Amino acid sequence: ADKKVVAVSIPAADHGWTAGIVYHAQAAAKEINAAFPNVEVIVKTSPSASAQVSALEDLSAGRKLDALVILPYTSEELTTPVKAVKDAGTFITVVDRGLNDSSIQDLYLAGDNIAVGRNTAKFLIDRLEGKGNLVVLRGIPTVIDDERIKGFQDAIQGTDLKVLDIQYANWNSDEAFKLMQDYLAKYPQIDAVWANDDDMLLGVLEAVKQSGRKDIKLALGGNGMKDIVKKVIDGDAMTPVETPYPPAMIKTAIYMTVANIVGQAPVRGTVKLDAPLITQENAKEYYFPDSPF
Amino acid sequence: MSSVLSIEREGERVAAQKANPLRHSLLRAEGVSKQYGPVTVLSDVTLDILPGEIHAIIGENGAGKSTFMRLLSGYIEPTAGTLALDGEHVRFAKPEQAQDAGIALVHQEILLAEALTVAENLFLGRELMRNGVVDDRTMRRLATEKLAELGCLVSPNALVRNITLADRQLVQIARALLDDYRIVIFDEPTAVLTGEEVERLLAIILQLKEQGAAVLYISHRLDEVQRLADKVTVLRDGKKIGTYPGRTLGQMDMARLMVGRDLAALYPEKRAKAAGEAMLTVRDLSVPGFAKNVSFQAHKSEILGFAGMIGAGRTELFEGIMGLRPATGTVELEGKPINIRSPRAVLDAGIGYLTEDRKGKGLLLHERLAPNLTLSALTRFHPGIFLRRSREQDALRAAVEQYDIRLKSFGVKAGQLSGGNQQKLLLAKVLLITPSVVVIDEPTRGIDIANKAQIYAFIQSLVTEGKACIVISSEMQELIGICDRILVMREGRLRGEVSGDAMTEHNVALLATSDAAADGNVGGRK
Amino acid sequence: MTIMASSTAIRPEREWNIGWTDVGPFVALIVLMLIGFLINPDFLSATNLGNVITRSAFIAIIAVGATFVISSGGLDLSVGSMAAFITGITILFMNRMAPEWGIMAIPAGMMVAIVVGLFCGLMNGLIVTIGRIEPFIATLGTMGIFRALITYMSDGGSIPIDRSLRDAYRPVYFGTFAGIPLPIIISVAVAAVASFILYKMKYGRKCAAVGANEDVARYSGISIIKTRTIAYAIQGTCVAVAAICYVPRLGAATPTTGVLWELQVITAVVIGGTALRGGKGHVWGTVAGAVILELIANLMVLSDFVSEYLVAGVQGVIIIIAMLIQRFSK
Amino acid sequence: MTIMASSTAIRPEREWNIGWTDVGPFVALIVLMLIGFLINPDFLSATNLGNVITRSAFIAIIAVGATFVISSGGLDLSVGSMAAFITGITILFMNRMAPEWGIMAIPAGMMVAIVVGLFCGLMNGLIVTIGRIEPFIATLGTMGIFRALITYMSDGGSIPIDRSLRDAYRPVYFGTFAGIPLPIIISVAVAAVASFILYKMKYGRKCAAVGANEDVARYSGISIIKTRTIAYAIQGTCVAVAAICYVPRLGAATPTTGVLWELQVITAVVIGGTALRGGKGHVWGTVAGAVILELIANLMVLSDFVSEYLVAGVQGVIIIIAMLIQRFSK
Ligand SMILES: Nc1ncnc2c1ncn2[C@@H]1O[C@H](COP(=O)(O)OP(=O)(O)OP(=O)(O)O)[C@@H](O)[C@H]1O
Ligand SMILES: Nc1ncnc2c1ncn2[C@@H]1O[C@H](COP(=O)(O)OP(=O)(O)OP(=O)(O)O)[C@@H](O)[C@H]1O
Ligand SMILES: O[C@@H]1[C@@H](O)[C@H](O)OC[C@H]1O
Ligand SMILES: [Mg+2]
Ligand SMILES: [Mg+2]
Repeated sequence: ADKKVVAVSIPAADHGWTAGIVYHAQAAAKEINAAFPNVEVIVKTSPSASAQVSALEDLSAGRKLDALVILPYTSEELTTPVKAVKDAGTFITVVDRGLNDSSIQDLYLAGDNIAVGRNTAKFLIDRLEGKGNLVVLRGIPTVIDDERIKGFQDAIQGTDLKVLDIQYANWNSDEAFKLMQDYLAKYPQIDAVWANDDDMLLGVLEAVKQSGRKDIKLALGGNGMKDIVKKVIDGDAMTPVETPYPPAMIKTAIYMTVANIVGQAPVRGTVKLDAPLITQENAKEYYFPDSPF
Repeated sequence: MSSVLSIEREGERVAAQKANPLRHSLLRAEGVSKQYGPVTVLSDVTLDILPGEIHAIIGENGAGKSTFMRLLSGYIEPTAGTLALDGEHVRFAKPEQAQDAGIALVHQEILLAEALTVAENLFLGRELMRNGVVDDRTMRRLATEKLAELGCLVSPNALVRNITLADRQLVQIARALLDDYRIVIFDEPTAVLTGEEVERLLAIILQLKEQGAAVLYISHRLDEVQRLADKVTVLRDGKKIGTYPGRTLGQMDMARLMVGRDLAALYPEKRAKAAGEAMLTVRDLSVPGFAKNVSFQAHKSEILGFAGMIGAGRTELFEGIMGLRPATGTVELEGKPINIRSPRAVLDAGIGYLTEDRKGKGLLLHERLAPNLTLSALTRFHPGIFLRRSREQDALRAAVEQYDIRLKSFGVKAGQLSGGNQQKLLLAKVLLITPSVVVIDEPTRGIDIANKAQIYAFIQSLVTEGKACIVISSEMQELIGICDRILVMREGRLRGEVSGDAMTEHNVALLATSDAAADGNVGGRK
Repeated sequence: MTIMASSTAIRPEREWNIGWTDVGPFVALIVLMLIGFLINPDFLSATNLGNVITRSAFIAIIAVGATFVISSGGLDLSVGSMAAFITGITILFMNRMAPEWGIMAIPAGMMVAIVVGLFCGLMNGLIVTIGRIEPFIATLGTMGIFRALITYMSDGGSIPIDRSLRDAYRPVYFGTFAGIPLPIIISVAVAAVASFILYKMKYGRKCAAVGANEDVARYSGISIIKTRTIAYAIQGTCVAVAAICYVPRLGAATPTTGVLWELQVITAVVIGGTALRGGKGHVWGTVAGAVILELIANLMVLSDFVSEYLVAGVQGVIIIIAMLIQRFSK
Repeated sequence: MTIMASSTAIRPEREWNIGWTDVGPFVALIVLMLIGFLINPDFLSATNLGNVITRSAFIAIIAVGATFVISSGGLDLSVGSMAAFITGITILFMNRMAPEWGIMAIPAGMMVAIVVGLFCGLMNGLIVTIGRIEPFIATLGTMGIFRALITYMSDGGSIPIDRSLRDAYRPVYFGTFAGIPLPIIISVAVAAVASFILYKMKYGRKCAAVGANEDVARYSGISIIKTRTIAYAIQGTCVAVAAICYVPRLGAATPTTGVLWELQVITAVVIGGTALRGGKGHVWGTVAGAVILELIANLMVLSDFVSEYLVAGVQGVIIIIAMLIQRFSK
């Protein structure tokens, strides 16, 4: 019988989190291809939005796709091309960064970026008792980044927490290191730092450590990187909490999609992964030492 | 014609004598040929080079002289034939191998790295070391000394980019004199030199001969050949015509052998001067750093000479007029002022300038001939916005005919033409804009005698057509031979004017060098 | 005036001197296609080839402009972010006008794109020529500026095109004419015009002369400043044309639009046979170069041999091998 | 037949030709510092300047290598990804050896880094010289290859250095000697050695000659292939040195390590006064160029004028203005 083809289109490993995506997608493909002889999962990475559009064309030009699992590089640019695939009768699963037109997707699985920002902010308000000086590092200009920042800013509205500065560090630890050094030079009193991604947090921590400054009480990140979760488990004073945003969500999405195709288990709708605070109590549940992320 | 033949016969006699040489040959070329694709540039040339002898190679532009020299010194390999050094068969795959064998070549083209200093260029590839470190101090000192011997006073620290053509040539010559080579080849060493520098070089060459070295000497200045050469070999169309004892040949004999027939007089007869009205009027022209307050007029149907020593600022003066350098002052053509800020406007107004640096500023060496020909006349030549290729080809054919440009194929690139033919192409290029004033900077640099006569006759015909022609030259005889009037510059200023019977080398030299005669006219009229 | 008869017959110039530099890129193209077919027969399917060539259109169009800049001795690193900036402005303009002008906002927006592109190119050109700044640095600077502007305009997010315009605009990328996708037609047209300018018009001569030897050009009365500035203006216009085709494909401008296009563009030009240090430009070679780059990427997607992590490496290897083949088959 | 006497006066020429190209970058540096001080007095604090100069060390060290490559007429786009690759290999090696060799794994790993760097540079050099591929394309290719290798080695994630080595290695970045941060000392040492090679050794002459005029170099018996290959090997070694200093800074190699460094490196070299088309290299200018770049970024953060969105744009503007000042104050 004909094999069912499931294509997985994701961004290339351009930073830690997307590397996690690639890792989990490939793992899922391997497992499923071994377990289901009549299913073929193909994983393709793309280094840019336009490359991803091209990849979609290439994947669907050669063969009929039964399902597409896609983590769109950017929302706007991928909407129309994904719709074209959909129109050819393909089951569409969208992961993380959404499309502009939600009617295209059959299944949507994502983290809650607003919550990532909001929950972190709430923790800070709590710990700092509603007042203090903050500096923020943001990622690559994208919707995701926007949402996290928005969730954060909305939450601190009305408190005496003051964001001294907010700049891009492109989800890159090196740039974050430099930026944090400069923040430290610029502001004599910083109570807490928030980097909206753990890659950046690594750079921040290094800079804080080097400066030997004692005013920084908290340095928080987000994304559930294993090294950071480990810190939470170990009861690190500067980074006592974390928010999850597990790249393993791609694996979940692939499995659900395959289940729909071969298992005749209809799965449609939206799955929103919570972004609860990871604290020392529950951190073990979020700790996967063998994952690359 | 008969005289040519008799001389040719004498050449055979010399060759016969040499078949049984007393002195053994240092380097022998045996039946060498060079082909580029289907084009034969040199065919079956056999030549013996003896130590302690100055051997001149003469021939028309494109005869294959430079090709032959490059072949002897390892820059190219022959397609047929062999070389023997001290009787032993040798093959030079690289210039270094020839150098190691004691053969140095001073190229016709200037081959220096402009971004490096004089001293760095001089010692390039054979730097002196001291304690494992390049010994710049000693190299600078030696460079200064070696150049001073040649009468060149540039600083060893000057960037080659900033020194004059003549100085560059001297630097290049100095390179070949740094070591004791057994064979030193000079390909047109004096083309850009004047006066004392030439004398000094000739003295040095005689000294090399005294020391037992063999010298190969190429020049279109037949007087130099006559003074120096023990033997003269004539090439024509890539073939050897013969080898002759130097002192038996007069200059006209050499010219005949090169060309293969009798030549008319070198300089055209001077016309009775029909002094036309002023064509070009230059007032108070200054080029910062080079020329100060120069004013002069050139008239219709006049050949106006510009004399001066190297560095007098003539080239820069005219580059200023042409809009190629920042300059102040006014320039009028037939009473109409010209915008000298834009080279295009000056060309369009009708002033053409033929640069002295044809390889660096005149021609695109990697481009074919037709695009080179029409480059400064694009608008005139291709009215509208499109190129007219067939017109261009026709023009090329016409130019090749009119200026007697020697080439083997219309498909060659400009850089593949011999030096003299490049100059003719450049001349054709400048005249394509149909200028009413033509400025020619060093019109016959590196040009053989027959071509010289052609160029002079050509300049003559330009003024007969009613143009004004300005000739900048470092060869005083040439100026005296063709000009109606000569202006002399020194240190950036006009120092005087000579014309009529007063146009003597003595008078010009006086104005060019001495303060005594400064700011006066020597026997000329104003 | 000639006093000598010219003796031997001179070989005529062949009308068409086709050297390896002209054919090389096309040979490489064909070899790649063969390899592609061996790897996956679907490769040569009309749909796939159509897709690949269509999508190489952006880079091809921009690279045609770059052929002018590079041939005249310049370089432009800003093309990618300029494309993003133009796309952004164009969409903003169209969206603004859509309520009043309806569909007519599209052609009007296209005009705006062209004008903005021309202007951006002009800016680059003037900084390089009048400002006499090394092109690499000057356009690295404007690259940052355009990128910042698009980030600012989009507030870090994205500028999507109005839904009401989407369908009317779609055919510019997705439409076909006589069965051929429009972007292909547009890029062939751009290349045709460019090769006309470069080989049949005076300006082309000037461009090559300026790139080959500035002094000779100056002494021939060619204005270096004008010639090179025009080359940058042409580049800007080409970027605008590419941006116009690009809008319907992705439907939005974002701060990451066009990132790293400059490298692809320069690579296409060089693969196409134009020397990076200036001189003669090879327009059709450039187009072939752009297609080659897309083909390599397409091959990567269609083949299943290569680990996703190694794709960039295999692309690098293929590019180097392709250039080696070009060199040594001379 | 010329009879003129030459009487040219000796043009006095200063023994040392210090031109604007030599001083320019340093003047720009000082002007920037003054501006910085006006904007924010903290700018001149020892900590801040120390941080900035230390940070510029990587780019400076790599750019010193690039000075060789560019001066010899080449270009190397692969330095950033080569740095990532070397960092990855070095960490893997150290981690592997740490259990057996303990702390000694660190110097051994450093040796490995140097050897790998030398080898990578050699590869680049040979592809460019023996393969006769335009350097831009060749190193774009190897850039992809190195990037793919590090991505593959790290499984797309990161390769962290073993905890047991971390503290012993840390001082290489964070340590000081006589109060001066080690990376600064290392980069000054690298620049000193480089300027010795470039200005005091035969090889330096060859390098400049090859970059200034290949024909002249060849006719002077200088091997273009050897000279340029060595330049790339030096570049590789410098990248290795930079990688060695880099490891302790963040303790890991990732697929994004060194992304876009190549642009910064080339910019530093050009700002420093070395022409992109080859010729004389300016080692100390390059170092100043690297510091200038880092200073500009630092200024952006320390000042409060610029919207986060526009930072890249303002940097571009500053670079262009700095170059304009250099040009027109000549
Ligand atoms: N690489 C080449 N390809 C084709 N033809 C060439 C090449 N090099 C030289 N020629 C041709 O060979 C002929 C001889 O040139 P060569 O430079 O040896 O002449 P020459 O005697 O030195 O002339 P001149 O006195 O003008 O310097 C010329 O017709 C020239 O065009
Ligand atoms: N780029 C430069 N920088 C500094 N000095 C220069 C430069 N070029 C030329 N000079 C000097 O300017 C003076 C004028 O030189 P120029 O070449 O104009 O003389 P000329 O009369 O044309 O002589 P020639 O017979 O060589 O053509 C000389 O002293 C020369 O050394
Ligand atoms: O790529 C993004 C990642 O870096 C961020 O941290 O989480 C969401 C992802 O889309
Ligand atoms: Mg010659
Ligand atoms: Mg002169």
